[in-house]
Amino acid sequence: MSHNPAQASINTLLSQEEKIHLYREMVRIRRFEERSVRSYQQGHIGGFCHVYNGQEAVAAGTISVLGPDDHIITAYRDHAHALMVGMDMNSLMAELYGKETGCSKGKGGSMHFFDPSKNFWGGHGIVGGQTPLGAGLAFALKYQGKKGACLTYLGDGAVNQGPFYEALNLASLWNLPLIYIIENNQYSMGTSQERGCAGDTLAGRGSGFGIYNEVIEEGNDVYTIRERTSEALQRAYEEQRPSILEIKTYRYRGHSMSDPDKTYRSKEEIEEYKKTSDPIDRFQEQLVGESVLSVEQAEAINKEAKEEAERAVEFAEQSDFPTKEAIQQDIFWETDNPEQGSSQGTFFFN
Amino acid sequence: MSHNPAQASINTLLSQEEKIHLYREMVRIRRFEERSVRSYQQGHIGGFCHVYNGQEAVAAGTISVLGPDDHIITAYRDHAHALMVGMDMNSLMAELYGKETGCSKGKGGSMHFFDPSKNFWGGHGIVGGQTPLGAGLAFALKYQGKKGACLTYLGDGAVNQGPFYEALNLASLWNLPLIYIIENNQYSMGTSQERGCAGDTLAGRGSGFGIYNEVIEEGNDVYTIRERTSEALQRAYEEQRPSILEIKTYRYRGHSMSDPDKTYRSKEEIEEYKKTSDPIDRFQEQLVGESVLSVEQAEAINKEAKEEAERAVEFAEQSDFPTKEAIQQDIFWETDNPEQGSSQGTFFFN
Amino acid sequence: MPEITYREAINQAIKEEMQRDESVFLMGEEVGQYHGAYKVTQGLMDSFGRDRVIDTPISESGFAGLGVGAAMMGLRPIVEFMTWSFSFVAFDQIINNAANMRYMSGGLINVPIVFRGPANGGVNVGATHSHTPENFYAHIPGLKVICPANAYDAKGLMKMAIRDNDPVCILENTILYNQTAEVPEEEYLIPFGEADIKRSGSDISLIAHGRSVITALEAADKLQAEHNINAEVVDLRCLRPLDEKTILESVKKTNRVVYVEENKPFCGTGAQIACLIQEKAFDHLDAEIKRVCTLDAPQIYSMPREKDQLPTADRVVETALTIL
Amino acid sequence: MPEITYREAINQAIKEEMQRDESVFLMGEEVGQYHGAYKVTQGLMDSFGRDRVIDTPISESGFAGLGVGAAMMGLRPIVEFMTWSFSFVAFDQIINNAANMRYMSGGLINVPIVFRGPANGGVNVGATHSHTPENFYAHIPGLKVICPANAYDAKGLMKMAIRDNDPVCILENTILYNQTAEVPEEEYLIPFGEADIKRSGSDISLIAHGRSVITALEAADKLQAEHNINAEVVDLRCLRPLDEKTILESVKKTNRVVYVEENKPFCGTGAQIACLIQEKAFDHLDAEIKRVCTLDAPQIYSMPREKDQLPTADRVVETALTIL
Ligand SMILES: Cc1ncc(C[n+]2csc(CCOP(=O)(O)OP(=O)(O)O)c2C)c(N)n1
Ligand SMILES: Cc1ncc(C[n+]2csc(CCOP(=O)(O)OP(=O)(O)O)c2C)c(N)n1
Ligand SMILES: [Mg+2]
Ligand SMILES: [Mg+2]
Repeated sequence: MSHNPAQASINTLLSQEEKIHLYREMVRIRRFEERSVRSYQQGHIGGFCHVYNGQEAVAAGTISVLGPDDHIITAYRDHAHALMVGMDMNSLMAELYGKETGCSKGKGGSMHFFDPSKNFWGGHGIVGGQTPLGAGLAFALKYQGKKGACLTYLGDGAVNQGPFYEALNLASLWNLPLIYIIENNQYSMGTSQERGCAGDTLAGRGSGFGIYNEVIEEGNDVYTIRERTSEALQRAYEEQRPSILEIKTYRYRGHSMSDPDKTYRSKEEIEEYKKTSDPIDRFQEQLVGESVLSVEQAEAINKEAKEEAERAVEFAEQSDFPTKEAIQQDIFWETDNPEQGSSQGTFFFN
Repeated sequence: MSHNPAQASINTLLSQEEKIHLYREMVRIRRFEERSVRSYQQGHIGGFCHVYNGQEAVAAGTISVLGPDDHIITAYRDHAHALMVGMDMNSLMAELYGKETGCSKGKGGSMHFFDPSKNFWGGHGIVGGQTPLGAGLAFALKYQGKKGACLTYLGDGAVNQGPFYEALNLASLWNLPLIYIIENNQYSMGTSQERGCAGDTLAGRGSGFGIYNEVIEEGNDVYTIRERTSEALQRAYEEQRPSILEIKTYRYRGHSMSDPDKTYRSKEEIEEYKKTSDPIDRFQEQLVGESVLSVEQAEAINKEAKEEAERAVEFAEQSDFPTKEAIQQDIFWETDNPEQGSSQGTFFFN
Repeated sequence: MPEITYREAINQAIKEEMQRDESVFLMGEEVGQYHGAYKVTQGLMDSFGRDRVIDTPISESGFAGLGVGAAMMGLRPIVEFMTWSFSFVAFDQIINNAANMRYMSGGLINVPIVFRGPANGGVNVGATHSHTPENFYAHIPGLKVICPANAYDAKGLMKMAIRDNDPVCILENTILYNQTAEVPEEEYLIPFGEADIKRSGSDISLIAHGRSVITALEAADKLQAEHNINAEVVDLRCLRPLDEKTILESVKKTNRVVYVEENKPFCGTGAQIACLIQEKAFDHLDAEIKRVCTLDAPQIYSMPREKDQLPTADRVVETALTIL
Repeated sequence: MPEITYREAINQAIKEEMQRDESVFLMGEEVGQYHGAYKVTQGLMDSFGRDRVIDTPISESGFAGLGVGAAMMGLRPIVEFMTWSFSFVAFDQIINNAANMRYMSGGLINVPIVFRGPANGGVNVGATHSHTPENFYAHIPGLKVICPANAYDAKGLMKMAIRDNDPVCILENTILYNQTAEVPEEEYLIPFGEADIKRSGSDISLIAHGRSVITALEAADKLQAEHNINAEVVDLRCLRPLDEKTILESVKKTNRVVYVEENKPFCGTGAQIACLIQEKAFDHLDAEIKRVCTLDAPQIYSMPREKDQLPTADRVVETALTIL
């Protein structure tokens, strides 16, 4: 009750610059998404595009406490995570535009951002499909005797995919340094938690596997998320034990750009959340209250982020689409590196 | 502690004949399996054959309390369940022999016994694959407004298959009259529960889904199993709520006939269990103690069961193998009932 | 005759069959309150209530299997996969439970279930979401596999499927959902295993299934207009059961074949049809059978490149010309 | 050269590669303490310890996916499926994660994983346990698919697979596990995509993969002895990459082809090979290409009938005679 997450050492140890940096990251996510939405509506972006507006505290809070040996993997709502690990807006926007300068050369699209050099293992389109992969990343860390952990994100709908439970059992049995972050934005497409998920909490589904789990109600508070994530990291580093953190959050826009968002919740519900619980507003107020940030600075940061997103759009627009030849590249390592391979024969058919 | 399951009304309401009948069923299971083992060793039975010796109280206890509207489905260790629902030994043995007089016309084999007319929906070879099917049977009962419930059996290894959790969520969410019976015989092939399953109990994996669950330690006591199963049935009938019963039991023989059973447990462990905890011995003692059964009667029952199994072998031996034409029958309802179908064209290719 | 969309045609088929038979119910992600991810099931929950139009969690293996169990007991579930790509997490349930059940029970059980949903590329959703697994499912004895190419076929085949006593997989197409066709107001059914000559011709047979039929028709028009070649377009409609007769008759008439499909090449549907034709009409072929498939790569996201990856009318024309 | 079994050959291959490279580890149900359901991994846990030979729960989707994740980080997992039939519960992980990962990441990631285990009928285990999904996996661009027919090939190809930087599926055969062949003591590797002429001949090409190569060889002997026909037997060994050159050369020599395989017919591997041959060697074919597959039905349990359902040498001979 009287516990104040802002006073947790992981947060008090932040310098003024670091706090502003964190705020800026959240703003950059929001502005990137807004710009993506616009480009989508203008027809420059195709397919499924799932934006993150409203959930910024989750990616920002969890990823900001990671060290160089930690890894992350997430689902298709992956723009924020990509930005948080430090990927360039240009390469992300270009990916949305399907350009060869995109982070995945225009082959993956919105749902499939990757940057292994930043320990970011994607962006995955099949609901729940990434949950065993995350266990594998954690396994590799352990196998190689490294200290890190792996954060594996999934949604409140994804908890109903069977492979998640197989992964939970493996993680617990083999003591993997793995943290499942359930981003509970309360809806799985048009299905509320109540209509889709039996049981009290989603985190609680780990209990039967002996996995530490907790619900973070204050999912719009970046300080709280940082504190609880760093505790889970300690559990991973020191005890080699997995955790599940269910973080309560909310998404402002439809499930994807093609969701008319008319059947399953009210406009009022959305507006209410925005007004009372917006994570960026909240952090801004905290920082202003701490005298770390002024309102003017905040505005400037917002403006810069908008401009950055705008430049990313220009970059994307000016980039080329992949060539026709590229359609059959990046499939086999061996056909991409013929001089190092030994196979003969036909790899591709028609 | 002082609770005596033999005194539960579901058990006291049994007539002397019914108790003897129940004992006879357990003995018939044991004798059938022993005879199957012999035929397998003689090379008359092929493929995988998983016998039930040691687990008799589970099938006997759970199935003996079912009413006419209840249904069951199980995995590949299905001989006992088939006998308990009243299938003819002849048709089972003939199935093991791959004969056209077998319950599945020699097409299914040991793992795939069926008798829908007795509400027995099989025998399923893919571990855990039957768990959503069982939910479907329960769903159908509910959809049709029937009173019954569905017992769905799985092993202690099967609890690690993802589809089970998907089914648990659906069962809880939709209030299905479904009872999962985890036959915890302590090993999944060569893997002990400890090496394969994280968490305290297997039943407890239902907690996260809000499903009532309990462990029945006295899994060799048919009275206990009957009492607890009938409680779960009430929960299904009256509250339309699913349950999980984890029943502790033990198998005497290798996982299947092809398991040399040398690497994962000791001969002593097996002998100890047989000596101290055999479910048939235990029930026999109880009935002798109750003066319901004499040792001579018990011997006679055993002898009869042996003879019955012997006759089943004769029946199987004298039966014919399916014809070559039968290979392409029983695939599509429509090709089996051409006069009632409307499709044209080729159904089978070469 | 009223013109309705492919989407409406399927909606009508489901609605009519649900009215006809209480044992029919619909189940899948977002099929009810949300009206379907692609609005195919619009209004059905309002008409039939939550007991018969059932929103599921994201548990394809769970609800596909639940559907099979319900079908074993005589219900007639229509299971929607939001896309067939997601059927891969339920693959075992479809194959080992839906398809094998009748056989393993020696014919004691039948499984009257319909699995349906779209399976196509062309909408920039990348490799994980663009699978066209009709070849996988048609490979499995025990499954019937249907790929309607227009609204008329979609309605008649869907109604047939719901009444069918065997498991039926219907692979639709999100790009076709908005296409319209004339569809009679009176009830009609289309029997399985009857291919449809969508364009009669004499010089070459363009055989196809699903949306590629449209591509083939476009190519046929170009062949006519630009090369004075009269192509016949055969729409298989069903892969299993398969209308070999119509295929072979067409080949015997034209002596030349291009198979057009969205399947990828290796062991794709076109390979099977080519194999069949060369076996059963060897002496009638004046040239090798060619295929125009999706280029052999995971589906690319990039918008213009995905168009190139998919079969195009131009590619069909070019290919046809190589054997004319 | 010592004669060793196919089982020992695989065991040696894994052992040698694990000795060579610490990043190689083995994972699967009962692979360790139990020594493998078919004893293929006998002794490996003793040699390499529990950290590198890992017994898993029955969670194919979980551990296949875990393996892919570990491979993304540069480890080289060998994932055993107790049988490939059980890979269907992990289908999505193999296709969307192992096979698509490189593409979706624009080439940033590669997935050096081996999935292996037996895939065959003939042991009376019924429909659920007798799948031969090589056609499914070879359909997927991004996967390499290998079906060794004898101990020599099994060892050389397995070692190659473990060193390969792409996901490789190796489909073994429980009936072959006890077959012996001469295998050199010195290290050797067999490159992928090289078919092997297991018997040279001039009258007809019997092309096959997996255990059907043995059936084809038997048939060739019968054709020679009883009909004075000199058949060539081509063992593909790899389905992807595929040795088209050897196939086409054989066809150009013999002008007649029977494909022999355990796959079921519709969109099976033989359909693909037949399609390819008719396309690329049309003028060299003197007769239609025929296939001898497993009879198109779910696998039957009954012992004598399963023998009939599988391809037999007699069926190959009969079929060959129809086109000679
Ligand atoms: C196996 C599978 N089934 C269905 C889908 C379609 N789908 C994509 S996202 C989604 C909802 C997921 O909701 P949630 O897990 O809560 O994540 P959120 O979108 O809220 O971030 C669905 C049904 C899919 N991609 N994969
Ligand atoms: C999906 C799948 N994986 C593996 C197998 C092989 N297999 C058959 S039974 C079995 C062990 C199951 O143990 P358990 O669930 O405890 O049941 P029990 O045999 O003890 O009755 C295994 C690994 C299978 N049939 N299906
Ligand atoms: Mg959500
Ligand atoms: Mg067990």
